[in-house]
Parts: sequence; C-alpha cells; structure tokens
Amino acid sequence: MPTEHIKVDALVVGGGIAGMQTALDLGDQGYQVALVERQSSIGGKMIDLSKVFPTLDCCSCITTPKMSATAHHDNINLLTYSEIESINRNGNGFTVQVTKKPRYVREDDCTGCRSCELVCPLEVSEDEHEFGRTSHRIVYVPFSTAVPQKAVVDIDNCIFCGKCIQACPSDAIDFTQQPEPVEIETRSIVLATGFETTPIDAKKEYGAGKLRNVISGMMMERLLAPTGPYGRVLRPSDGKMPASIAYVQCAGSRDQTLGVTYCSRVCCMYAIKQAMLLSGALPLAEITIYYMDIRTFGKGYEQFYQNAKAMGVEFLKGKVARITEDADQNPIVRVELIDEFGKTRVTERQHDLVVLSVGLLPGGNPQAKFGVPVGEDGFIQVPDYNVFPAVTSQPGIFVTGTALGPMDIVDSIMMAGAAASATASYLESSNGSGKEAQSQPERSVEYA
Amino acid sequence: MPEENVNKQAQAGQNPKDEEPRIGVYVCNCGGNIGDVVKCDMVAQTLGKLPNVTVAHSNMFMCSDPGQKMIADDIKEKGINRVVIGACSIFLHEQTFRRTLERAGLNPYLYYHVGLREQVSWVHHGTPKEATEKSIRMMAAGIAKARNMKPLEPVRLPAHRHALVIGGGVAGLRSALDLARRGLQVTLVEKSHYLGGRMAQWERVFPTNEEARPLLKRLIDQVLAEPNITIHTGAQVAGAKGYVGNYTVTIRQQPRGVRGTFPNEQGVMDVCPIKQRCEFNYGLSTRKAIYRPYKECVPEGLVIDWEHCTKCGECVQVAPEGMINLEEEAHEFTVEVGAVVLATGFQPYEPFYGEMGWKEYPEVITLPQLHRLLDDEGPSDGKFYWNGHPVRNVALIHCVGSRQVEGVHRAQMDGEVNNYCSRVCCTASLSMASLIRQKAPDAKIYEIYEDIRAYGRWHEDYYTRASKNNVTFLRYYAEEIPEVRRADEKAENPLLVKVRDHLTWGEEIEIPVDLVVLSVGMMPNPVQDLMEIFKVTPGSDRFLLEVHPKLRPVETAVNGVVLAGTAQGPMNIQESCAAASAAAAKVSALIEQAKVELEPYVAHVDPDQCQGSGECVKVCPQEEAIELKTFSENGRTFQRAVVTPANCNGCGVCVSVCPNRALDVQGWRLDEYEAMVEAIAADIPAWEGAA
Amino acid sequence: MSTETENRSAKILLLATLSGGYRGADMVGQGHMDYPPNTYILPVMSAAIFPPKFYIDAFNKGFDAITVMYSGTDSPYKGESEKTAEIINETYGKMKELNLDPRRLRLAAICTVCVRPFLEEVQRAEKLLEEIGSVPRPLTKPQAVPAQPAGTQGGIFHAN
Amino acid sequence: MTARVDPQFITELKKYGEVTIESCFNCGNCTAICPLSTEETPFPRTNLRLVQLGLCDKLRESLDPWLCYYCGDCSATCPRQAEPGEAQMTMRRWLTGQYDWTGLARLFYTSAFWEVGSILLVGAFIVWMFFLFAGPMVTDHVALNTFAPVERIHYGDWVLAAFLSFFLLSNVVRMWWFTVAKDSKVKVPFSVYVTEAWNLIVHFVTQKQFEKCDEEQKGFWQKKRWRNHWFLVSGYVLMFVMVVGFLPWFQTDNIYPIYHPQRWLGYYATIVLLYGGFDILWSRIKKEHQSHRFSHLSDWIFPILLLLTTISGILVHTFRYLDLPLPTYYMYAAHMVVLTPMLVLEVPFGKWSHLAYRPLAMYFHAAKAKAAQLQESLTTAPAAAD
Repeated sequence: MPTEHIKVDALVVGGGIAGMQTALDLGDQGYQVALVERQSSIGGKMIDLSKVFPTLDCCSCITTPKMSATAHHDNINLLTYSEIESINRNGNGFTVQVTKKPRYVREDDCTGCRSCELVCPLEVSEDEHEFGRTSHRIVYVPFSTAVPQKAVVDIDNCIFCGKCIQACPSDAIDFTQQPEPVEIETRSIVLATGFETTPIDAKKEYGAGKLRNVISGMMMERLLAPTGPYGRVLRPSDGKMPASIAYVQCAGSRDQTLGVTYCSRVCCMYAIKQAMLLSGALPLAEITIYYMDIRTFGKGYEQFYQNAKAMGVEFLKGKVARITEDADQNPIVRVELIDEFGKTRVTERQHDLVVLSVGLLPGGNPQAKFGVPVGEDGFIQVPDYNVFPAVTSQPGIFVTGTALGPMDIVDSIMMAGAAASATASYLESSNGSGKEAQSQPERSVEYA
Repeated sequence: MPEENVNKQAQAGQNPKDEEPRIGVYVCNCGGNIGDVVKCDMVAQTLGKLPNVTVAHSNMFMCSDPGQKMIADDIKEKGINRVVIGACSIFLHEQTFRRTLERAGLNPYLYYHVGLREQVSWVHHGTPKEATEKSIRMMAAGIAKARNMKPLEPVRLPAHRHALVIGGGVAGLRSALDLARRGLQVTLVEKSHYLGGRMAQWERVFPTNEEARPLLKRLIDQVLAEPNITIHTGAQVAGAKGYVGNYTVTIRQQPRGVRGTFPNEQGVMDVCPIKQRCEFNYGLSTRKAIYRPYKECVPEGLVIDWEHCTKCGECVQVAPEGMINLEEEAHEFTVEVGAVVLATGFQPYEPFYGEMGWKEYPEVITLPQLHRLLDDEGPSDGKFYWNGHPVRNVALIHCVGSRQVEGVHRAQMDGEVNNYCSRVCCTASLSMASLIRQKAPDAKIYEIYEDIRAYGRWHEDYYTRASKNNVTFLRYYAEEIPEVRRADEKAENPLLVKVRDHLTWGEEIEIPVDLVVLSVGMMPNPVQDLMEIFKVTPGSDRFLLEVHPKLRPVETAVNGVVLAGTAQGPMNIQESCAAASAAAAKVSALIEQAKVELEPYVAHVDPDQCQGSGECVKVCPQEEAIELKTFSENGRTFQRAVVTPANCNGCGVCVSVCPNRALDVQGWRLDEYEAMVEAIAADIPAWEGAA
Repeated sequence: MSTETENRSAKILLLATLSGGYRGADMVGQGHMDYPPNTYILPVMSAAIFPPKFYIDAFNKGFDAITVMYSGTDSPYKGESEKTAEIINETYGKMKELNLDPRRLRLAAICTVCVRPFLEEVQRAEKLLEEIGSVPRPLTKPQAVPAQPAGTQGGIFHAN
Repeated sequence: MTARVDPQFITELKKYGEVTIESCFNCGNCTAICPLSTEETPFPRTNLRLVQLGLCDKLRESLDPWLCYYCGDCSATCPRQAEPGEAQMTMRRWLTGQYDWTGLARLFYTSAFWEVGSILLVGAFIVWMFFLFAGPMVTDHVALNTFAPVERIHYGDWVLAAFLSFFLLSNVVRMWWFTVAKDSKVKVPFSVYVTEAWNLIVHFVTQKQFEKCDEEQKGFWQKKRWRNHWFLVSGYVLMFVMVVGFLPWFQTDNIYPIYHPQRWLGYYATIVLLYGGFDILWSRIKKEHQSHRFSHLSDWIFPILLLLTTISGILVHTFRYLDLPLPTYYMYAAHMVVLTPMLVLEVPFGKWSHLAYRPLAMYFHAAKAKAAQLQESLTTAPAAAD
C-alpha cells in the first residue's frame, strides 16, 4: 500500500478537548494542522462526561460543536483510529510515521447510517466496570455523537457472518482492509496525550474493585449522562435506585501508598457537580461527600460548593479508610469524623452506592515516544513551567492539557491557547523555519 | 471603509433571493435537558403543519455531527432555504448552526435560534404541558421571522495588525511577547513606571521555588528584545474610539521627570525632603518623592512622584545637569490597534481595621508584606525580624478576604462579601512557611486554615514539606474566624491567636505569637474607566467577565477585547502566563489576516421607502454612521439617507423615528418582530397539548 | 371550558436585549429557577428600534403586558437607553388614549447576572395581570367602548 | 478551657524513637483503619494530634497508646507515610518513662550508653555475687546445687522479685495516678475497680486485643503474631512462676523421668521462649511486618536477653545431661548474668513493662468507661423519671 504523505505546520497528538482546542487555535491562525487520535472518534474523556462544572452545561453540548468544528475546519487534517509509530527529527522539523488502524469499513463510503449495527447478530460487553458504553455490536458506530460518524468492526470478536456486508447501503464494509501507513511531515508537534483515571482496583482497602456497588467517578458520569447505560442512576448489583450515595474523595490522589502524592485537582468539583446532579435525578437520595480538603479553587467554584451545601449535600471531613459490604452488598465506609460538637469518633456508615473520586494519572507514554522528560509524577516536565508552560525541552515539541498535569476543562482550554501561541511563536521564529535550534534558558529549577 | 463593501451590503439587503421560503424546523432534546420537560416530538409535529414549513424534526443532539448533518442534508436534498432550531441558549450554538448552514451552501443568516433550554425547559420543569405549548409558540415565532428573513453578508473590514496590551505585569508581558513573536505589532501600556507588576514584589514563585525577579527579568529581557513591541510606562488609556480591527486608542503618559540613569542617584534621593509610604514594600518602608521603584526595575532610573513632589528643586541641584526636569508635562498620543488585551491584574485584599488585628496591632501583616519582609532586597534585608526583634513565633491565617460568608464577614463597599476562593494564597503561604523555616530554623510556625488548597502540580509537595518542617496546622471553622488579641503586658509574645481547632476535636487553642500574617486574597484592580471605555463587564466577583468559562474563557462579550491573567480572576504565575498566551492566540486569530469580519447587524435604508426626512440623521448617536446624500435621477434631485456600516453599531435609534419605515437593523427587522408577536399570540394549529 | 379560552390565557411579552436581559433570562435558566410559562422572551439587539406603534399593536394582537428588559445605562449602544425611555414615554401617552393601564408596559434595566430582578419583573407583571386582567380587544378609544371591569380572563375572552 | 501549644514537644519525643508524624495531615485514616479503635475511643490520630500540638499533659493522661498492639495497618495505609504505628510505639516508651519515677526508664530509652551500661553493670554484679556466694565446684559429677545452692538462689530470686515488684508496682501506681486519678471528668468508685478487675486477668492471659489486630486472618493458627506472642508470654510466665515460686522443685540435681510434669513444663516453656525469641529477632532483622520496620535499641535488648537466657538455660540443661560439671557451672553463672538484668532492668523499666501496662490500661480503660456510664445514668435517671 502506498504511504500517504501529509505535510503540515503542526501535528497535534490526541483528540481530547486540549488537542482539539489547540488544533482549532492553530487552524484559526492559518496554520495547517494534523490531529492524530488513537480512538475511533475524537472527543477524549470530555465527551464521556455528563455535565460540566460550574455552569452545569450539558457536556455533549459543549464538546460536540468543538468536535464538529475540528472535523470541519479547513486547516485541520483529522486522523482518527491512528497510532503514532515513530518520530524522527528531520532538519528542524519532524517526520512522523502513523498507522491508520483498519476499521474494516471504508471511511469515505460509510454514511454512519448504522444499518450494519442493526443486523449484526453479536454483542460484546466491554469491561464490566467501564459501563460507559456497556456493550456494542461487532460492527458499530462508537457513540451517537462520534466524530467522524463512521462504523468500525471489532475484528477480534467478529464471526464473519457477512450480514453487515449485505445490509450496508454503500458497500463500505471491507474485511480485507490493512493497516495504512501515513507519513506526516511537520514543523512542530503538540502533545495532548491526556490522562487516565486511577483504576478502580488500585486500593485494597476500598475493596480492590471487588465490591459491586463501589464505582468510580467516571462510571457515575456515565450513569448521569443522557446517553448513559440505563438512562437513570441505578446501582450495579441489583439495579436498585440508590437512596444514599457516598463520595470518597482522594481515592487515588494525595496518597503515598498509591505512589500518587499530588492533588488531581478536578475530583472535588466533579464530586460536587455529580452530587448536585444526583440531587436532581434522585431528589430523595442522601448524598455524603467524605473529604480531606475541599479544593474548589476556580472561578465560580467556591460558590458552586456553597450551593451544594445549601442544597443539602452532606460534607464530612475525614478520609475513608476502609470500605466493606454487608450481606446485601451495601457498601459500608469506615471513617473518623469530627462532629459539629467537636467530638471525634470512628464510625461505620452504610450507603447504597459508593463513588470513588478517582484521580488523574498520566496517559500515554510521552517520554518513550517523543523523548520529552517526565517528572516524578509521570506528567511531562518542562524547563520553564511558570512562564513557558507549553514549551518542552525538545525544540519544536509542545505540550498542552492534562499531559502537563491534572487540569480541569477550563484550564485545559487555556493551556490549549497557550500551546497554540507557543507553537505559533516557534513556527514564526527562525527555528521553526529551519535555521537554528531554539535555545531555552538552561537552568536547573527545583520543583516544589 | 472600502466602497465595494458598502455596495455589497446594499445589494444584500436590496435583492433578497426571490424565492418561496422553505423552512426546516429542528427541535433539540439536548439529551433530556429539553426533552425531559418539553415533548419535542410533538413540538416538531405541530410545527410541521405551519405554512412554509417543509420539514420538522426533533433530535437528541442537534449540535452533534449527525444532527448538523441532518440539517445539511435537508438543505441539499429538500431545498430548505430557512432554518429554525430550538435548542439551548443562543449564546452557545447560534454560531455552530450558522456554520452548518454555510457548509451546506446556505447563507448563514437565514437562520433563527430559539432558546428552549434556558428559557423554557429549565424554568418550567414543573409544568411540562405549558412548557410544550410555549415551545411551540416560540418556535412558531421563529418560523414567522424566518419567512421574512433575508440573506446577509458579514461586514468585512481591514484590521490593524497591531494589538494593545494594557498592563505590564507578567500576563501583559507574556501576551505581548507571544503577539510580537507571531509577527504582530504590539503596544504595551503600563500604569506604573516599571514593568513586572505584582510579580516583581514576590520573593519567590511556586511551584519551582525560583526567585521571582530573576525569572521576571528573563521575561522582560525577551520582551525588550522584540522589535515589534513598543512599551509605554507611566501610561494609561484615556479613551478609545472604533471597533474591532480598528480601534483608535488615546494614551496619556505621565512623565518620569528624570531622563535616564546617572551615578549619583542615591545622593539625589537623599536630598529629597519628602517621605512617602513605599508601595513596592507594601508600606513596610518609606521612599522619597524622587525614588527608584525597586533595585533592578525596568526601565531603570529614578521616577518622580508628582502627587507628592513639591518641586522644591533640591534634587535638580544635586543631579547632573539636565537629567531632572520638574516641569515636564503629561502628554497624550493615539495608537491604532486591531485588538485589545486587558491584563490589568489584581490588588491584594485590604482587611478592614481590626479584622484579625489588622492595623490595630503593628504585629499583624499581610502575606504580600511577608514576601517583602523575607526578600533579601526587602526592608529588613531578608532577615526575619519584626520591630528589630527576630520573629520566633508566627501564625499565618488563611482565607482573609476570600471564601467570605455573608453575615460573618464584613462586606465591601458594593455590599458584597468576597465569596470566592483566591486560589493562590494556600500554596503561597505554605511556600512562605518553608522559607521562614530556612531563615529561622527554630521558629514556631502555625498555619491556620479552612481547607488547604494545594491543588496544582507540585503544590501538594509544599504542603508535605511544610508538615515535615514541623509547621503546625490548625483548622478553623468557617463560621468561627480566629481571634487575634493583645497578650498580657508580661507575656513573652505580644499577640495571642485563639482558634477553635477542628483537628483537635474543636478544642480551643491559644497560640502566643510575635507576628501574625494574614493570607489575603485577590481583588481585581479597579478598572472602572477601562470597563467604560471598552464596554466590558465584571462578574459578580467584580473580576472581568469572560463570554463563557468553558468555551471561550479569555474572550469578553466585546469582539476584539480579550482578557489575560488576574484581571479575570485569581491565578498564579503559571496560570496567568497560560491565560495570557491563550489571549494572544485569540488576538492572533482575529487580526492576523489584517481583516476582520463583523456581524451584518447594521442599519439599512430601503431607498424606495426613504423620503429623505433626515429624522434618522438627527437622532443617530454615532459619528458618521448615517447621513443624507443628494442623488439625482432622471433630472430629479432628492435626498436619501445612506449608512456607513463600519461606523453603525446597530443601535436602531433611527429605526424607531423613521416616519416612512424605510430603516431597519439588518437581521433584526421590525416587520420580523411584528410577525413574531403575531405568531406567539395566534392559535396553535391542531394543538393537542391536553392529550 | 372551551380549548380556545384555555389556550388564550394572559400573555406577557419580554423584549430582552442580548447584551442584558436576555442573558439574565439565561442565567435564571441556568439556576433552574421557576417562573410562569405565559412569558415570552424575544431577543433584541437594541430596544430602541421599536416605535410606539409596535407596542400598541402587540397589545392589540394578544399580549397583556410588555416589559422591555434593556441594559439601561450599561448599554453597549450609545443613545439606546435615552431613546428607549423616550419611546416608552410616548407610548404611555397613546396607551392612555386607548384606555390601557400604563402599568402594562414597563421598562426595566436587567443586567446579565440580574437573576433576582428578572424574576421580580416577571412576578410583578403576573401580579398585575391577576389584578387588572387581560387587555380588552380590539383596542379603541374610551368613548367608543366603556371600560371593561377587571374580571376573569375567560370572561373577557368570551366578551370578545 | 484553652490549651497552649508547644510544637517543640515532638523533638523531645523523637529521642524515644522514630517519629515522623509531623507529616501527618490529620485525615483520620489511621483511626478508621485501626481494628482496635472504637466509636468511643478513637485513636491513634488523637494521640498524634496531641503530639503535634505538644499537649504533653494530655498525652500523659491518655491510656490510648497502650490500647494499640501495633498491627501496623495505620502505617501501611497512611497516605502521608507518617508512621502512626511507630509513633505510638514511641509514645509508649515515653509514657513508660513518665510513669517511672526513678528516671531510669527515660535514661534507658534515650541513651544506649545507659541501657547497655546498666545491663553490664548488673551482669558484673551477679558475677561478683557468684564470687562471694558460690559453693564449691564438684568436678567428678554435676552437682549444681552444691555450686549454686538452691536456697541461696531462691533467696536471690525473692530479693529480685521484691525489687522488681516494688518498682513495677510503684510505676503502676503512677500510671493510675496520671491516667485515672487525675482525670477530672470521671471519678472511678472503688466497687468499679473490683467489678472490672477481670479485665486485667483476661487481657493478661488471653492478649485478646492482640488477636483483633490480625483482623483479616481467621483462626488461632493463622493469626501468627498473636499466636507467637501468646506462646511467648505463656512460656515466660510459666518459667517465671517456676523459677521464682518453685525453684527447689525446678532446680534439682535429680533428673526426673521424662513423663514427669516438671520436665514437660520446662520443655514447653523453653521451646516457646526459644521460638518466640528467635521469631521476634528474625522478624526485626527481616523487617517483614509493618511493626518491625523500625527497631529501637530497646526492641532488640529484651528479646536478645531473653534468647540468651533461654539458650544458656538449655545449655545448662544439656551439659548436666552430658555430665559435664564445669561447663554446667559456668553456663549456669552465665545464665544468671543475663537473666538478672533481663528481670531487674527490663521488667520495671524496659520493654517488658508493656506486658504489665497493656492489660492495666485495658483495665483502667474499662473501669473509666464503666464509671462514666454510671455517672451518666445517675445524671440522666432523674430526667428520665420526669
């Protein structure tokens, strides 16, 4: 297969909100941009969320236009379902080898009509805990607002019955598809490799993922999302509507036993947001948030927290030490609390559903692939964090979003602008056009 | 204003496509946000029966790609030439759908957006039936407007590839640098006589523990090295005219009074008889009326404080000939810019008299003052001394002026308490605690807090390190703020801090201290004048308001005016720099092409109706927006009103006074409103809301 | 009760500027606050475009109260606020001639974050309509038709 | 009541062992994870907080550090790795120093010189005593009772028992004074001391709190730490009783037949002491359990002395069997040289004392709880009658 060649000014790695926004900010300035996303749709983690704090805007409503704008932008070349294989410095630019994974559906022909999905006889469930998109057919459009709206075949589970081929009105199904190599020649790279969340089984004391009614914040996002699995909030073990829900904060952050010393920055706000949404969805449910420090630091966040308090969400200071369950699989949390009279006590409280406010871990492996150094926390480390946060020690490589550490959406969008600016500055400089390497002030900085 | 644009405008208005309206109506469920209250299917069904409505659909997410595709397909396949969508707020997605129309080959202004979420489903959740009926009426109004809509073209204007950055703090500098490197001309104005703003007053910045001024110096050096940047210190914006792409900004610059540097500067300062509170050291020291803001300040050299200078002339005697001119006057000049970056920064919260002992006891200082105190170039040369004694016991009280509670805290002048978190004070206090530990290894340090908000990358390490450094943490209840009072005469330490400590099961703890540091929050710099000049608005926290905190976090409601740094809300250095860069990216995207497109919502004269009464010219508040021109046709001369679109802002004052209804604001025409009013009031065809 | 009567309950028109009242109304929505559904908000760029006749026509067409929610002196349009006030004053004169209670038309400055004032304005209009009922239509000079006593809404509609 | 704080106290405590709880951010994880912490008596965070604020009077009056059996869960799960378990261990050493009026305990814990020096001194004293009082060494056969006449040794035992009982008891009285008598909130009536006395016995005999520590394991044999400790204590107590109470029966030149209970008891005690002593030392060397990651000198001294005592005892026994007179006599003397400091120094002032303070703490704790309950019923009873 002939290698497809693309020549751009900037390559953005990762199609989450930070990557999309960086691509848009660069594209709007007239630069040619290629955006490479590993998943079959762009949108990243944000598209999975229910609503966003503190405005409580529907998250899809904010993300989908961005996805759409990215996909339709004249200056943006979108490559989904693609992996970066290697990058080579080529003069002052880079030659990047990308593999387009086979969808087994010809992208140009597929109209996203889902006829194939309707006739496909097999359904596979994804990981039980990730009931985000619970189960899908073997051939499926990733989700209703996916961009691009194209089907993809889960080839490992396919029995090749051929029904989809018959059903497809545009003859787009092609089981002979091979990985396609793409070569991108670019003058700069922006890393928007994002984050992962703490695995649900990370902490033994919290049931090591074995307690069915202990779920992660991300799963709760799915339960609350309009596109969620049940369309309402039900607990996993028995489908009961939970009458009492507890949030365990810092379940993956600020905990040296997990090797994570940092604060994940978003968990307080997403827990409060979910609590507010839950009190709308389940007006009778009691919601408790067990926390160490409430960190509602952003614009409008503190007021959001106070509103939640006023709405009756219970905030209790104490780190949950252990979660067990009773015979009915009701989770029981054990925690030390200081009550309003100033008395301290250890208590066991039973809830119907416990949500672990899991933290943010670095995603991808930017160090190995792009040669950018990472800090002790695994996120990309930059030489001048304060003044040039988007500029890495590798000339021509920039970083944005949660690849630089935990951030919320606002900060990611700000960071995207910063990365776009830094990239533009670089592209306009003599370095970007291929004369001399950009020199960063060499100095050793002690981080924290 | 190029002539062809005017003509194009006129053309667009005069010759609407003469075709039968074929209206596509779409009702968005918004993933249940609307659909849970309003029966969207029924709305679509009912509207489908209205005249000129060719298709009517409801959809889970109209804004999604499939949703947009549905519209595009209808335009292409069913010949839809007007679109009405009922969805979320107009501010969220009007632009989204306009672009959809554009991509499908339809004029994007043949579109009307009805806010069914914020203004129907979210406010009438208790009455779904009425909400559905209301949705139908609102959509019907939209359809009525759509029938009369005409295609419009945006006003295209040339733009100056030149940006004005207001504020020479770290955010302003950072913005200026990015813009200049992007190839744009930049004018940077700074009110004070030195660059660097508040950051110059910091001792150290977290999370890198770098010394603030060397870090700042590197940034300033880079800015100074950019030939595209022109810097004016001591300068303020006095006024502005124009619009995006074409602002004429008047800048008023205060003279320094001193020309350049010379060796005998100290001698000059020594002879000045006036002593003033030194703002740079937050009042911890004094300065003369001729002074250097701080040691390595840029621009270098002395400055005269005109407010307090008596022009006694002592300094002129001592200084080299011609270096000091006490008669220098302020001068004004204008710059032509395409966009404006507001990087006006913050000021530390000023506690009220007696608030935790502030001003009541001299041993109570604020966190910015502590920065100065611990600074090697500060008033005590970096020694942790107060009143000549080493400080052995110090308490830092968090959340002074932040996270205030109505009824507990005293309100500001505007009657509001500061109910927001100032974001930086926790980590700043923790980093100061570690610095104190370095300077005074045996000092007893207490951090009295509500929540420790060490949220950012490496911030938590400051907390851990402070703990390991044996800093004692006490947690107070929000409703019960710590009390600072004078200790007994005989006591070893002058002050006592009394806290009910949540961590010690509500025990009342008394701490004898030598110094109390109030971790004061951030307040925006008072920029009432700039808000008026540029028509930007503050939020309820008094910081400048962005258009949308998630979607467009650095843009204001005024096109061409963007925000950078703490003018928008509390931020640390890193966040300010990121925001400033983001602002630069927006400005670049806006004016980099040397042209700006504007909404076509300007006045338009129907030459057939106009009788040249001139009423409109009399009332028009804009300069050169509308005038009477004399035409001659078939040997007959007559007067007609003519609009200059670039100068018209669409206020519509002329519309209401035109005796012949010859005037309209394009896109918001009076006849459209009349049709909408009629549609809302009309009966709904086949409405089965009771079912 | 006929469907006609039920449908044609009192209607309130809110003309809200996009830089002021309309955003305020959005803010109310974002707060999920509640107000009666017989309020119809139309976005306007500038409130100064409407001549008095427009208001009279709106009353005639079926609205019973109109509130213009503009940005007041904070308006981005120079001259908007003075001109609007002028027009409203002029309209009061015409309303008087038609025996329309001037309280039915109000000019209110509503800012982008004016949640409470917005709700107060809506409540005020609702209360007013409860008190004085709907507009008697068609509108005519007082000598032609004797003033309608304030009655139930349904009654008025039947009378017409 | 307002409390004055003293953040320097922690530096004082650090002399007693590894303390890193200044890192603690008071999340309460330790208290909630602790299997022994209860709704009414939450710890260890309460203790940690007293140390952080330097409220040492309150700490001295607290029984809580004794309620901990150092399962180490708190340290293993501490999000800040502040080692609350080890801090409590250190607090117990500090408390032992506080209870002890002679000041010796404080010296032993804070100074290796004093600890080792005094052991050597007591050992030397015993050697000297042998020089003074030992009988003739019969060399043709083993005649231990001639070399060390059992009645003289028995007298010595009694003196020794009296000595250590005096100090231990006086320290116990001080413990009672600090923790019960000085507590103004609750007055414990005499009857409660009697009715709750069973606590002392039960906890001493069963060490049942220790058992709860291994919460995740089920069954006697799975709960290794409790089991080993229990065996060790049983062997120790058995040996102590036999030696101090029944020495003439135990130390005899007649060799009893193998089925005789004297030999059974002796062998049982020896085996469990040997195993227990080795187990402790081995765990401390390997640092396998949370509680063994930090070892203070005092943690080493006692098991080493115990093990040396046991080994020397076994050797005495073996040499006698082998009918090697001189090795038997020298080994016997050596046995006494290590045994005496183990009893005289370790029991009232050293690591051993926790064996006494722990059950006592449980007893005092139960008594106080009972008294508080009584007080409450007295105050609420009239109200209830209304």
